[in-house]
Amino acid sequence: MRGEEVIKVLFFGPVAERIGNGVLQIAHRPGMRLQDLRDGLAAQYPQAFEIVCFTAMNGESVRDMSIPLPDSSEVAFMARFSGG
Amino acid sequence: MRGEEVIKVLFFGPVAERIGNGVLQIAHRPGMRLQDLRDGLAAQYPQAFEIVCFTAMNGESVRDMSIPLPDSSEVAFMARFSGG
Amino acid sequence: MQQAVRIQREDFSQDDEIKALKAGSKRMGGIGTFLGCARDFSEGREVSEISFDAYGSMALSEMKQLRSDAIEKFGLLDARIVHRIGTVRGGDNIVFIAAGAEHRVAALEACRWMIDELKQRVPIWKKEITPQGDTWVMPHP
Amino acid sequence: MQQAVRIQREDFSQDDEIKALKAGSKRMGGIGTFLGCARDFSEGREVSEISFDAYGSMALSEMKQLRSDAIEKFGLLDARIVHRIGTVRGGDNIVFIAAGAEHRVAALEACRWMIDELKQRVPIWKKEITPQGDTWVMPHP
Repeated sequence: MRGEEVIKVLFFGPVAERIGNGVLQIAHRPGMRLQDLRDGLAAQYPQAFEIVCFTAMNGESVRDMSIPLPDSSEVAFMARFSGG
Repeated sequence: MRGEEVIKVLFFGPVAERIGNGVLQIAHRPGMRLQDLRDGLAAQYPQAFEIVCFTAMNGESVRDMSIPLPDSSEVAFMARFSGG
Repeated sequence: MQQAVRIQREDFSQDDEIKALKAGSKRMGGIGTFLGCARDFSEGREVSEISFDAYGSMALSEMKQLRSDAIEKFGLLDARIVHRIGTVRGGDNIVFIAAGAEHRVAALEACRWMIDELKQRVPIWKKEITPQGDTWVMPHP
Repeated sequence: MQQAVRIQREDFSQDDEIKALKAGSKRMGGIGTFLGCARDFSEGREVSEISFDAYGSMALSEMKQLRSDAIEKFGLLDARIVHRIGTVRGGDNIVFIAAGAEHRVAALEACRWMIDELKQRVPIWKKEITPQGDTWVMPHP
Protein backbone atom coordinates (compact mmCIF):
# COMPACT_ATOMS: atom_id res chain seq x y z
CA MET A 1 0.00 0.00 0.00
CA ARG A 2 2.99 2.33 0.56
CA GLY A 3 2.98 5.21 -1.89
CA GLU A 4 -0.72 4.67 -2.71
CA GLU A 5 -2.13 6.83 0.06
CA VAL A 6 -3.18 10.26 -1.05
CA ILE A 7 -4.78 13.39 0.29
CA LYS A 8 -7.56 14.80 -1.85
CA VAL A 9 -7.35 18.60 -1.86
CA LEU A 10 -10.36 20.60 -3.01
CA PHE A 11 -10.54 24.18 -4.27
CA PHE A 12 -13.61 26.22 -5.07
CA GLY A 13 -14.53 29.53 -6.65
CA PRO A 14 -11.75 32.13 -6.63
CA VAL A 15 -9.15 29.74 -5.18
CA ALA A 16 -9.89 27.09 -7.82
CA GLU A 17 -9.57 29.75 -10.48
CA ARG A 18 -6.13 30.78 -9.23
CA ILE A 19 -4.98 27.16 -8.83
CA GLY A 20 -6.35 26.38 -12.30
CA ASN A 21 -7.94 23.25 -10.88
CA GLY A 22 -10.67 22.16 -8.50
CA VAL A 23 -8.94 19.11 -7.08
CA LEU A 24 -5.38 17.91 -6.52
CA GLN A 25 -4.17 14.54 -5.29
CA ILE A 26 -1.22 14.92 -2.93
CA ALA A 27 0.83 11.95 -1.72
CA HIS A 28 0.40 11.30 1.97
CA ARG A 29 3.55 11.09 4.10
CA PRO A 30 3.49 9.44 7.55
CA GLY A 31 3.38 12.02 10.35
CA MET A 32 2.10 14.67 7.98
CA ARG A 33 0.25 17.59 9.55
CA LEU A 34 -2.28 19.93 7.98
CA GLN A 35 0.26 22.75 8.17
CA ASP A 36 2.74 20.70 6.09
CA LEU A 37 0.18 20.25 3.34
CA ARG A 38 -0.68 23.93 3.37
CA ASP A 39 2.96 25.05 3.35
CA GLY A 40 3.77 22.86 0.35
CA LEU A 41 0.78 24.05 -1.65
CA ALA A 42 1.18 27.70 -0.65
CA ALA A 43 4.79 27.64 -1.93
CA GLN A 44 3.60 26.19 -5.22
CA TYR A 45 0.47 28.40 -5.60
CA PRO A 46 1.22 31.62 -3.72
CA GLN A 47 -1.42 33.69 -5.55
CA ALA A 48 -4.17 31.25 -4.66
CA PHE A 49 -3.14 30.98 -1.02
CA GLU A 50 -3.11 34.77 -0.65
CA ILE A 51 -6.91 34.60 -0.50
CA VAL A 52 -7.28 31.39 1.52
CA CYS A 53 -9.13 32.14 4.77
CA PHE A 54 -10.64 28.84 5.84
CA THR A 55 -9.55 25.24 5.92
CA ALA A 56 -11.79 22.20 6.19
CA MET A 57 -10.83 18.58 6.78
CA ASN A 58 -13.39 15.96 5.79
CA GLY A 59 -16.06 18.62 5.54
CA GLU A 60 -15.44 20.13 8.97
CA SER A 61 -13.94 23.53 9.60
CA VAL A 62 -10.44 23.33 11.13
CA ARG A 63 -8.57 26.14 12.86
CA ASP A 64 -5.68 24.24 14.44
CA MET A 65 -3.30 23.62 11.55
CA SER A 66 -1.01 21.48 13.72
CA ILE A 67 -3.38 18.51 13.76
CA PRO A 68 -2.21 15.26 12.13
CA LEU A 69 -3.47 14.61 8.62
CA PRO A 70 -4.62 11.00 8.20
CA ASP A 71 -4.29 9.46 4.78
CA SER A 72 -7.34 9.58 2.52
CA SER A 73 -8.35 12.87 4.11
CA GLU A 74 -10.30 15.37 2.05
CA VAL A 75 -8.97 18.86 2.64
CA ALA A 76 -10.37 22.15 1.29
CA PHE A 77 -8.54 25.49 1.32
CA MET A 78 -11.18 28.16 0.87
CA ALA A 79 -11.51 31.89 0.28
CA ARG A 80 -13.92 33.99 2.32
CA PHE A 81 -17.45 32.80 1.58
CA SER A 82 -19.70 34.99 -0.54
CA GLY A 83 -22.96 33.05 -0.74
CA GLY A 84 -26.39 34.24 0.25
CA MET B 1 -81.79 73.11 8.10
CA ARG B 2 -81.61 73.66 11.88
CA GLY B 3 -81.86 70.40 13.75
CA GLU B 4 -80.93 68.37 10.67
CA GLU B 5 -77.20 68.43 11.19
CA VAL B 6 -75.79 65.28 12.70
CA ILE B 7 -72.52 63.75 13.73
CA LYS B 8 -71.98 60.19 12.59
CA VAL B 9 -70.29 58.22 15.36
CA LEU B 10 -68.64 54.91 14.48
CA PHE B 11 -67.76 52.01 16.77
CA PHE B 12 -65.82 48.88 15.94
CA GLY B 13 -64.91 45.56 17.48
CA PRO B 14 -65.05 45.48 21.28
CA VAL B 15 -66.46 49.01 21.57
CA ALA B 16 -69.25 48.28 19.08
CA GLU B 17 -70.06 45.13 21.03
CA ARG B 18 -70.40 47.07 24.30
CA ILE B 19 -72.40 49.85 22.63
CA GLY B 20 -74.59 47.25 20.94
CA ASN B 21 -74.27 49.16 17.70
CA GLY B 22 -71.69 50.12 15.09
CA VAL B 23 -73.02 53.56 14.31
CA LEU B 24 -74.96 56.29 16.09
CA GLN B 25 -76.30 59.56 14.70
CA ILE B 26 -75.89 62.36 17.21
CA ALA B 27 -77.49 65.79 16.74
CA HIS B 28 -74.92 68.50 16.16
CA ARG B 29 -75.06 71.57 18.37
CA PRO B 30 -73.34 74.82 17.40
CA GLY B 31 -70.03 75.30 19.20
CA MET B 32 -69.82 71.61 19.98
CA ARG B 33 -66.37 70.22 20.72
CA LEU B 34 -65.11 66.68 20.42
CA GLN B 35 -64.91 66.47 24.20
CA ASP B 36 -68.63 67.33 24.48
CA LEU B 37 -69.54 64.47 22.18
CA ARG B 38 -67.32 62.10 24.10
CA ASP B 39 -68.63 63.18 27.50
CA GLY B 40 -72.23 62.69 26.43
CA LEU B 41 -71.62 59.23 25.00
CA ALA B 42 -69.37 58.14 27.87
CA ALA B 43 -72.14 58.99 30.35
CA GLN B 44 -74.58 56.94 28.33
CA TYR B 45 -72.24 53.99 27.59
CA PRO B 46 -69.73 53.91 30.47
CA GLN B 47 -68.74 50.26 29.87
CA ALA B 48 -67.88 50.90 26.24
CA PHE B 49 -65.89 54.05 26.98
CA GLU B 50 -63.83 52.24 29.64
CA ILE B 51 -61.89 50.66 26.76
CA VAL B 52 -61.78 53.62 24.38
CA CYS B 53 -58.14 54.59 23.72
CA PHE B 54 -58.19 56.41 20.41
CA THR B 55 -60.40 58.94 18.71
CA ALA B 56 -60.52 59.72 15.01
CA MET B 57 -62.32 62.54 13.23
CA ASN B 58 -62.99 62.08 9.53
CA GLY B 59 -60.55 59.18 9.40
CA GLU B 60 -57.66 61.03 11.06
CA SER B 61 -56.37 60.33 14.53
CA VAL B 62 -57.10 63.14 17.00
CA ARG B 63 -55.45 63.70 20.36
CA ASP B 64 -56.68 67.19 21.22
CA MET B 65 -60.26 66.67 22.40
CA SER B 66 -60.87 70.41 22.69
CA ILE B 67 -61.08 70.93 18.92
CA PRO B 68 -64.38 72.11 17.44
CA LEU B 69 -66.59 69.45 15.93
CA PRO B 70 -68.03 70.60 12.59
CA ASP B 71 -71.41 69.23 11.61
CA SER B 72 -71.45 66.16 9.36
CA SER B 73 -68.21 64.98 10.98
CA GLU B 74 -67.52 61.27 11.18
CA VAL B 75 -66.10 60.40 14.58
CA ALA B 76 -64.80 57.04 15.77
CA PHE B 77 -64.12 56.09 19.39
CA MET B 78 -61.84 53.09 19.31
CA ALA B 79 -60.30 50.49 21.62
CA ARG B 80 -56.63 49.61 21.42
CA PHE B 81 -55.96 48.07 18.01
CA SER B 82 -55.30 44.34 17.80
CA GLY B 83 -54.75 43.73 14.10
CA GLY B 84 -51.73 42.12 12.48
CA MET C 1 -51.13 43.57 -10.78
CA GLN C 2 -52.84 44.12 -7.44
CA GLN C 3 -52.41 47.23 -5.29
CA ALA C 4 -49.37 47.33 -2.98
CA VAL C 5 -51.60 47.98 0.06
CA ARG C 6 -54.84 46.07 0.51
CA ILE C 7 -57.46 44.96 3.01
CA GLN C 8 -59.32 41.92 1.73
CA ARG C 9 -61.31 38.86 2.76
CA GLU C 10 -59.60 36.42 0.42
CA ASP C 11 -56.22 34.79 0.99
CA PHE C 12 -53.13 35.97 -0.89
CA SER C 13 -50.13 34.33 -2.52
CA GLN C 14 -46.62 35.19 -1.37
CA ASP C 15 -45.30 34.28 -4.81
CA ASP C 16 -47.63 36.83 -6.42
CA GLU C 17 -46.76 39.51 -3.87
CA ILE C 18 -43.02 38.97 -4.25
CA LYS C 19 -43.32 39.00 -8.03
CA ALA C 20 -45.18 42.32 -7.85
CA LEU C 21 -42.62 43.70 -5.37
CA LYS C 22 -39.72 42.77 -7.63
CA ALA C 23 -41.38 44.07 -10.80
CA GLY C 24 -40.24 47.64 -10.19
CA SER C 25 -36.51 47.07 -9.85
CA LYS C 26 -33.71 44.64 -10.61
CA ARG C 27 -31.55 46.34 -8.02
CA MET C 28 -33.42 44.60 -5.21
CA GLY C 29 -30.85 42.42 -3.45
CA GLY C 30 -32.86 41.64 -0.33
CA ILE C 31 -36.53 41.12 0.47
CA GLY C 32 -37.73 40.71 4.02
CA THR C 33 -41.24 39.49 4.68
CA PHE C 34 -43.43 38.92 7.69
CA LEU C 35 -46.44 36.66 7.56
CA GLY C 36 -48.80 36.68 10.52
CA CYS C 37 -50.97 33.58 10.91
CA ALA C 38 -53.89 32.51 13.08
CA ARG C 39 -52.74 30.32 15.94
CA ASP C 40 -55.08 27.62 17.16
CA PHE C 41 -54.07 28.29 20.75
CA SER C 42 -53.75 31.57 22.65
CA GLU C 43 -53.26 32.36 26.34
CA GLY C 44 -54.02 28.78 27.29
CA ARG C 45 -57.25 28.49 25.31
CA GLU C 46 -57.99 26.63 22.12
CA VAL C 47 -58.98 29.04 19.35
CA SER C 48 -61.19 27.70 16.58
CA GLU C 49 -61.53 30.88 14.52
CA ILE C 50 -60.44 34.49 14.53
CA SER C 51 -62.68 37.20 13.17
CA PHE C 52 -61.68 40.76 12.34
CA ASP C 53 -63.41 44.07 12.44
CA ALA C 54 -61.82 47.15 10.84
CA TYR C 55 -62.41 50.84 10.33
CA GLY C 56 -61.82 50.08 6.67
CA SER C 57 -61.23 53.51 5.13
CA MET C 58 -58.96 54.68 7.96
CA ALA C 59 -57.12 51.33 8.15
CA LEU C 60 -56.34 51.48 4.44
CA SER C 61 -55.10 55.05 4.58
CA GLU C 62 -52.97 54.29 7.65
CA MET C 63 -51.48 51.27 5.88
CA LYS C 64 -50.68 53.36 2.80
CA GLN C 65 -49.02 55.98 4.98
CA LEU C 66 -47.09 53.26 6.81
CA ARG C 67 -45.78 51.91 3.50
CA SER C 68 -44.63 55.39 2.41
CA ASP C 69 -43.03 56.05 5.78
CA ALA C 70 -41.12 52.76 5.61
CA ILE C 71 -39.93 53.39 2.06
CA GLU C 72 -38.60 56.78 3.11
CA LYS C 73 -37.20 55.77 6.51
CA PHE C 74 -35.30 52.70 5.26
CA GLY C 75 -34.61 53.75 1.66
CA LEU C 76 -36.62 50.82 0.33
CA LEU C 77 -37.11 50.16 -3.37
CA ASP C 78 -40.67 49.00 -2.68
CA ALA C 79 -42.96 47.59 0.02
CA ARG C 80 -46.31 45.84 0.23
CA ILE C 81 -48.87 45.30 3.00
CA VAL C 82 -51.92 43.03 2.85
CA HIS C 83 -54.30 42.46 5.76
CA ARG C 84 -57.21 40.07 5.74
CA ILE C 85 -60.52 40.73 7.42
CA GLY C 86 -63.55 38.50 7.92
CA THR C 87 -63.07 35.14 9.62
CA VAL C 88 -60.01 32.89 9.46
CA ARG C 89 -59.20 29.50 10.96
CA GLY C 90 -56.10 28.11 12.73
CA GLY C 91 -53.09 28.20 10.41
CA ASP C 92 -54.65 30.70 8.00
CA ASN C 93 -52.82 33.81 6.84
CA ILE C 94 -53.76 37.12 8.43
CA VAL C 95 -51.23 39.74 7.42
CA PHE C 96 -48.36 39.95 4.95
CA ILE C 97 -45.64 42.57 4.88
CA ALA C 98 -42.81 42.70 2.38
CA ALA C 99 -39.90 45.14 2.13
CA GLY C 100 -37.45 45.17 -0.77
CA ALA C 101 -34.14 47.01 -0.68
CA GLU C 102 -30.74 46.94 -2.32
CA HIS C 103 -29.27 45.29 0.76
CA ARG C 104 -30.59 42.90 3.35
CA VAL C 105 -30.25 44.99 6.50
CA ALA C 106 -32.66 47.71 5.32
CA ALA C 107 -35.15 45.11 4.06
CA LEU C 108 -35.18 43.14 7.30
CA GLU C 109 -35.26 46.15 9.60
CA ALA C 110 -38.07 47.76 7.60
CA CYS C 111 -40.08 44.57 7.79
CA ARG C 112 -39.74 44.42 11.56
CA TRP C 113 -40.60 48.12 11.88
CA MET C 114 -43.66 47.85 9.64
CA ILE C 115 -45.32 45.02 11.54
CA ASP C 116 -44.62 46.75 14.88
CA GLU C 117 -46.07 50.02 13.56
CA LEU C 118 -49.03 48.32 11.90
CA LYS C 119 -50.10 46.93 15.25
CA GLN C 120 -49.92 50.45 16.75
CA ARG C 121 -51.42 52.48 13.94
CA VAL C 122 -53.99 50.50 12.01
CA PRO C 123 -57.58 50.33 13.30
CA ILE C 124 -58.27 46.62 13.07
CA TRP C 125 -59.52 44.44 15.92
CA LYS C 126 -59.44 40.67 16.32
CA LYS C 127 -61.86 38.43 18.15
CA GLU C 128 -60.87 34.93 19.18
CA ILE C 129 -63.65 32.39 18.85
CA THR C 130 -63.15 29.53 21.28
CA PRO C 131 -65.28 26.62 22.49
CA GLN C 132 -65.67 28.64 25.75
CA GLY C 133 -66.96 31.73 23.95
CA ASP C 134 -65.71 34.72 21.97
CA THR C 135 -63.22 37.28 23.25
CA TRP C 136 -62.00 40.49 21.68
CA VAL C 137 -58.23 40.57 22.00
CA MET C 138 -57.12 43.40 24.27
CA PRO C 139 -53.41 44.04 23.81
CA HIS C 140 -51.52 45.37 26.79
CA PRO C 141 -50.26 48.96 26.38
CA MET D 1 -42.79 17.67 0.57
CA GLN D 2 -39.27 18.85 -0.12
CA GLN D 3 -36.46 18.85 2.45
CA ALA D 4 -36.27 21.82 4.82
CA VAL D 5 -32.64 22.53 3.80
CA ARG D 6 -31.60 22.33 0.16
CA ILE D 7 -29.00 23.42 -2.38
CA GLN D 8 -30.44 23.32 -5.87
CA ARG D 9 -30.13 24.74 -9.38
CA GLU D 10 -33.85 25.27 -9.94
CA ASP D 11 -35.92 28.15 -8.61
CA PHE D 12 -38.29 27.68 -5.65
CA SER D 13 -41.75 28.87 -4.69
CA GLN D 14 -42.26 30.88 -1.53
CA ASP D 15 -45.84 29.60 -1.36
CA ASP D 16 -44.61 26.00 -1.34
CA GLU D 17 -41.94 26.72 1.24
CA ILE D 18 -44.35 28.54 3.55
CA LYS D 19 -46.91 25.77 3.18
CA ALA D 20 -44.27 23.20 4.14
CA LEU D 21 -43.11 25.37 7.05
CA LYS D 22 -46.63 25.70 8.39
CA ALA D 23 -47.47 22.03 7.95
CA GLY D 24 -45.89 21.04 11.26
CA SER D 25 -47.82 23.35 13.58
CA LYS D 26 -50.91 25.48 13.88
CA ARG D 27 -49.32 27.38 16.74
CA MET D 28 -47.19 29.38 14.32
CA GLY D 29 -48.25 32.99 14.75
CA GLY D 30 -45.36 34.62 12.91
CA ILE D 31 -43.19 33.70 9.95
CA GLY D 32 -40.20 35.81 8.96
CA THR D 33 -38.56 35.25 5.62
CA PHE D 34 -35.55 36.61 3.80
CA LEU D 35 -35.20 36.32 0.05
CA GLY D 36 -31.87 37.22 -1.50
CA CYS D 37 -31.98 38.15 -5.19
CA ALA D 38 -29.46 38.83 -7.93
CA ARG D 39 -29.02 42.56 -8.49
CA ASP D 40 -28.25 43.75 -11.99
CA PHE D 41 -25.84 46.34 -10.63
CA SER D 42 -23.06 46.02 -8.04
CA GLU D 43 -20.25 48.36 -6.96
CA GLY D 44 -20.89 50.61 -9.94
CA ARG D 45 -20.86 47.86 -12.57
CA GLU D 46 -23.69 46.33 -14.55
CA VAL D 47 -24.04 42.62 -13.70
CA SER D 48 -25.56 40.40 -16.36
CA GLU D 49 -25.37 37.08 -14.50
CA ILE D 50 -24.19 35.64 -11.21
CA SER D 51 -22.74 32.15 -11.03
CA PHE D 52 -22.16 30.14 -7.89
CA ASP D 53 -19.64 27.56 -6.84
CA ALA D 54 -20.12 25.56 -3.64
CA TYR D 55 -18.45 22.91 -1.53
CA GLY D 56 -21.74 21.08 -1.81
CA SER D 57 -21.52 18.43 0.93
CA MET D 58 -20.07 20.84 3.51
CA ALA D 59 -22.44 23.66 2.52
CA LEU D 60 -25.43 21.39 3.01
CA SER D 61 -24.25 20.12 6.38
CA GLU D 62 -23.47 23.69 7.53
CA MET D 63 -26.93 24.81 6.43
CA LYS D 64 -28.56 21.91 8.31
CA GLN D 65 -26.57 22.79 11.42
CA LEU D 66 -27.52 26.44 11.01
CA ARG D 67 -31.21 25.52 10.87
CA SER D 68 -30.92 23.41 14.05
CA ASP D 69 -28.98 26.16 15.81
CA ALA D 70 -31.63 28.74 14.91
CA ILE D 71 -34.49 26.51 16.05
CA GLU D 72 -32.79 26.03 19.39
CA LYS D 73 -31.51 29.59 19.88
CA PHE D 74 -34.83 31.30 19.07
CA GLY D 75 -37.28 28.57 20.11
CA LEU D 76 -38.64 28.28 16.58
CA LEU D 77 -41.35 25.86 15.60
CA ASP D 78 -39.63 25.27 12.25
CA ALA D 79 -37.20 26.81 9.77
CA ARG D 80 -36.18 26.31 6.13
CA ILE D 81 -33.15 27.31 4.05
CA VAL D 82 -32.83 26.99 0.28
CA HIS D 83 -29.79 28.18 -1.70
CA ARG D 84 -29.49 28.08 -5.45
CA ILE D 85 -26.29 27.30 -7.31
CA GLY D 86 -25.47 27.42 -11.02
CA THR D 87 -26.10 30.64 -12.89
CA VAL D 88 -28.82 33.21 -12.26
CA ARG D 89 -29.77 36.49 -13.93
CA GLY D 90 -30.70 39.93 -12.58
CA GLY D 91 -33.84 39.72 -10.45
CA ASP D 92 -33.61 35.95 -9.97
CA ASN D 93 -33.88 34.34 -6.56
CA ILE D 94 -30.68 33.19 -4.87
CA VAL D 95 -31.43 32.26 -1.28
CA PHE D 96 -34.55 31.82 0.82
CA ILE D 97 -34.73 31.63 4.58
CA ALA D 98 -37.90 31.18 6.60
CA ALA D 99 -38.38 31.06 10.37
CA GLY D 100 -41.69 30.21 12.01
CA ALA D 101 -42.41 30.85 15.68
CA GLU D 102 -45.35 31.37 18.01
CA HIS D 103 -44.65 35.10 18.07
CA ARG D 104 -43.23 37.56 15.59
CA VAL D 105 -40.14 38.75 17.42
CA ALA D 106 -38.49 35.32 17.51
CA ALA D 107 -39.39 34.67 13.87
CA LEU D 108 -37.97 37.97 12.63
CA GLU D 109 -34.84 37.88 14.76
CA ALA D 110 -34.10 34.29 13.76
CA CYS D 111 -34.48 35.19 10.11
CA ARG D 112 -31.99 38.03 10.44
CA TRP D 113 -29.57 35.84 12.38
CA MET D 114 -29.77 32.99 9.89
CA ILE D 115 -28.92 35.05 6.82
CA ASP D 116 -26.04 36.74 8.67
CA GLU D 117 -24.71 33.36 9.83
CA LEU D 118 -25.22 31.72 6.45
CA LYS D 119 -22.92 34.28 4.88
CA GLN D 120 -20.27 33.50 7.51
CA ARG D 121 -20.59 29.74 7.70
CA VAL D 122 -21.62 28.26 4.39
CA PRO D 123 -18.96 27.53 1.75
CA ILE D 124 -20.55 29.08 -1.32
CA TRP D 125 -18.91 31.64 -3.62
CA LYS D 126 -20.45 34.00 -6.14
CA LYS D 127 -18.97 35.34 -9.35
CA GLU D 128 -20.41 38.43 -11.01
CA ILE D 129 -20.47 38.23 -14.78
CA THR D 130 -20.31 41.72 -16.28
CA PRO D 131 -19.76 43.10 -19.78
CA GLN D 132 -16.26 44.07 -18.52
CA GLY D 133 -15.42 40.53 -17.39
CA ASP D 134 -16.04 38.13 -14.52
CA THR D 135 -15.17 38.83 -10.89
CA TRP D 136 -15.38 36.58 -7.85
CA VAL D 137 -17.02 38.54 -5.07
CA MET D 138 -14.57 39.10 -2.20
CA PRO D 139 -16.48 40.21 0.89
CA HIS D 140 -14.63 42.44 3.30
CA PRO D 141 -13.79 40.82 6.64
